[in-house]
Parts: sequence; C-alpha cells; structure tokens
Amino acid sequence: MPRARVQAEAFDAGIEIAALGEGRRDVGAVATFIGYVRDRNDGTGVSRMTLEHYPGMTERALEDICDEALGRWDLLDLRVVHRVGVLEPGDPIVLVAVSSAHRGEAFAACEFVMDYLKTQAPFWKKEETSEGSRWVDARSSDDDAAARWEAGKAP
Amino acid sequence: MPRARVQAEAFDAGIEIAALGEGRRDVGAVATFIGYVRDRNDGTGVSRMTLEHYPGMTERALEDICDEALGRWDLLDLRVVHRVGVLEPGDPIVLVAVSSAHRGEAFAACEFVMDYLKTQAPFWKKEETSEGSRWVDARSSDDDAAARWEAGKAP
Amino acid sequence: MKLTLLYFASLRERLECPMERVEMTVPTENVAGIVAQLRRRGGIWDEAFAPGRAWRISVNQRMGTLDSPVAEGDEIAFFPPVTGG
Amino acid sequence: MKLTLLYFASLRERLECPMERVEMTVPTENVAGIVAQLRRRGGIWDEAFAPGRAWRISVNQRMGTLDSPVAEGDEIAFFPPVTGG
Repeated sequence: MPRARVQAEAFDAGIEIAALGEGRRDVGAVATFIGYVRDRNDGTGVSRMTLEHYPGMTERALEDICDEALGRWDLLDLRVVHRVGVLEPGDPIVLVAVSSAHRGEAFAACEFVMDYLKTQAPFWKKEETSEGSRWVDARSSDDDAAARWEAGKAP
Repeated sequence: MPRARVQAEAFDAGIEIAALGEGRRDVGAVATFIGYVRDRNDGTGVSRMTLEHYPGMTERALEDICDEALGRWDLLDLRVVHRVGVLEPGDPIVLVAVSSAHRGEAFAACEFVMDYLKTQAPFWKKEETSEGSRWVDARSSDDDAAARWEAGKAP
Repeated sequence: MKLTLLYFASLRERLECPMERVEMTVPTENVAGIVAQLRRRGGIWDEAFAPGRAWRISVNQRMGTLDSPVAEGDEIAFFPPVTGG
Repeated sequence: MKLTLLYFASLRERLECPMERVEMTVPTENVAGIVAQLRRRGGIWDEAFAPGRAWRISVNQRMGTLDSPVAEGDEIAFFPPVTGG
C-alpha cells in the first residue's frame, strides 16, 4: 500500500493505524489526524461538498510532504489518505498517521504534514449551501500554520 | 461510555475515534495519540511489561486532565483509555483522542493530555528484560514536556 | 514551443477550460511569458490573470512561480490557492 | 487520628507493604508529620523516606506535597514518579 493515497472511497482509521504497527515492535508512538466535513463553515450551513484535485500532482505533492517529514524527524513510517469527489457532513476527508519511537516526533510530524498539505497539495473544496454553491476560500491562518515550520521557526 | 477509562483489555482505535463523531456533524478535526510497548528501552531488550496503577486515583487524575484540556481549548469531546496489567511489545498502552471544529485545538489538546498524563496520572511500568525485571525510571524529558503548558509558556 | 496547460477549480469554471495544448507564438523562457500570451486573448482571460489575482502555478506537477523556467512539452497548471485537508 | 496509607510500585515492593491503617501517635497537621512517624520505624522505612529520595505524595487521590494538610480518615499514598503513557 503506498504511503500517500488519493481515493473516492472512505478510509478506516483503525486499519490505517494498525498498518503502521503491523509486524513491528519498535513503534512507541502513533499520532493521527483525521479531518471531517462539517455542516457549517463561515456561518453558513453546508449540505454537501465536492473535492476537486489535480491527478498526478496530488500524489506527488503528498509524497514530497512525506519525504520532507521523514527528513526532518526521526520517524518510522507514515500514511496520508485524502478523499476526492462528493462528500457529506460527518464524512472523513483526510487522514495523516505517523509512527515513531517517541511521541514528540510523531506529534510534530503529523501536524507538519497537515499544515503543508493544507497549503501545498492541489485539492479544492466546493461547498453546497442554502445560498447556492461556492468555492471555499483559502485561509490566511493556514498559511500562518505552514509558515511556522520554515527554517528557524519550528515550534 | 466514560471519557476516561482504565482497563486490562485492548482497545480499538477505530471504535474510539468513531465514537467521537457518532451522530454529530460539527466535528472538523480529530487528533489521536496511541502509545505502544516497544521491544527496547534505554538500550535493553524488553520482553514484557507490567503496568501497575492506583485504582480510583487513576480515573480521577485522567478526568481532571480532561477537564483541564476542555477549559483550555475549544473542544467538542475527548477520550482517554489507559491499559493496566501485563503487556507485550507491540501492544497498545494508551489512547488519547480529541475532537474539535478546527485542527489546531485538537492537536494541542491531544499533546497536552499526553504530557500531563505522563507526569500526573498514577501508572508505573515494570519491564522484564534479559537482565531481569526493573521499574522504569521517570524521564526528565517528560517533566519538561509537561512544563511547556504552564501559564505563559504554552507552545 | 508546445505546452499543455491545465486549469482547476474556480479558474477552470471561470475560463470554461480544464485543459488545452498551446503553441507559444513568441519565445518564452518562463511562466510569465505564458501568462502574457494568455492575457492577450482578452476578455475573461485578461481579467483572470490580471496582477493581484490570487492564483497559483505548477510546472510539471510541482509548485512554481512566474519566474519558473518552461521548456518544450511542459505541463503548466493554473489554479486558486488550495483548500484541501 | 486514623489514616489509610498506600504504597505503590518500587516503594510498595521495597517496604513490602501495599496498604496499612495507622493511628498517628503525635498530633499531625500535614503529610510531613506522617512521614516523620514512618521514618521513626527505622531501617528500610527511614531509608525509603529520607530527604532527597524521589517519591511523590497523594492525599485523598489528588497529588499533594509534604505541606498538604491531613485530617481524620484521609487516604494518603506514597509512590515513585509516575511512568505511564
């Protein structure tokens, strides 16, 4: 199973996490993040969401982010799964799971991968709301979150 | 199901995570940490581990840590499960899962709960190694990690 | 110089174009030259790529800038800031 | 003043005592008074609770210190620094 995947199907967090520990006894820590579709965004009700992506570049961008994380921290393994297509409130969108010997590395790398994915991986969300459909605007808070990891600014 | 549990049985990460989103559509983020028994510690092979705890105080300490996290961040829910008894390398020991609308809060609170649990919850590990059995020493790095969250020092 | 151009999300909808193969009519060393040629189409193309608009660039599936060099056969994509995750 | 004393992990093994009910023989306002009485038992008890030893205290199942007040019926526990998680 590739460590970075883009898929329409739902994923199973338990299976993804278990895969990191499969057959190994040196894993001390797994940090996992899962993002979900919420039924509200910027004060408006959201009934549905469509995730567009750039096939080919998406997988490459996710792989690059994984490589960057592996270069920065002492990790054992990691997984990124991102869904595309039509999703509804409550549906999981993205999973990042990172294994390492100790928890500090796993937490930092997991948050780093999410922050970079949010600004570097070519996915776009279009929401259906009571007022029609709209493309979600990028948030400057996501740029700020990604900028924290630049040289000399690591949290 | 209480949000903090101490048990001998294994837990299922997928079920714990799913419970946080059950029937709700306002969850945007779930950060999860799982700690495992490693087959090495401080350079020595570990064949088995026994987790002792202080029944009564443990549950109370975990509840107190959950309350503290809920007071510090805008969270939706959280779960802490910690195992006791005899465990083997590869076995999961502890799970912390935190849900919130946005990822920053979920990550911070999940790491906070682990850092506090490591210094405040009455569990003790005894390892069986090739050189006999030994009580695990507390790490000063865990004190440092917990101290990061004191007033005025939040990361 | 022949190039493949891709457009995504709101930019794709606005331009009503997901993909096209173009021949550069003037010598071009970087992405800025492509953008200049697209703007010369006028109308919505001129507007969409006007300076100050928030769009991003990739060259051969890696993030780029207006200064990124381009060569025969390259795949250049234009899209709004990403919003996945 | 009657108290319940608990000992855990390496301290429990060393003292060979998981739990005991004690009657304080002198008036005691805080945990320090209990520790003084335990040390007067001599031998391993005096050693285990010597100043500088890394042990922790809880009073009625909440973390405490040598200064924590104690009262009739309290449950006081002594243990090494915790190592769960």
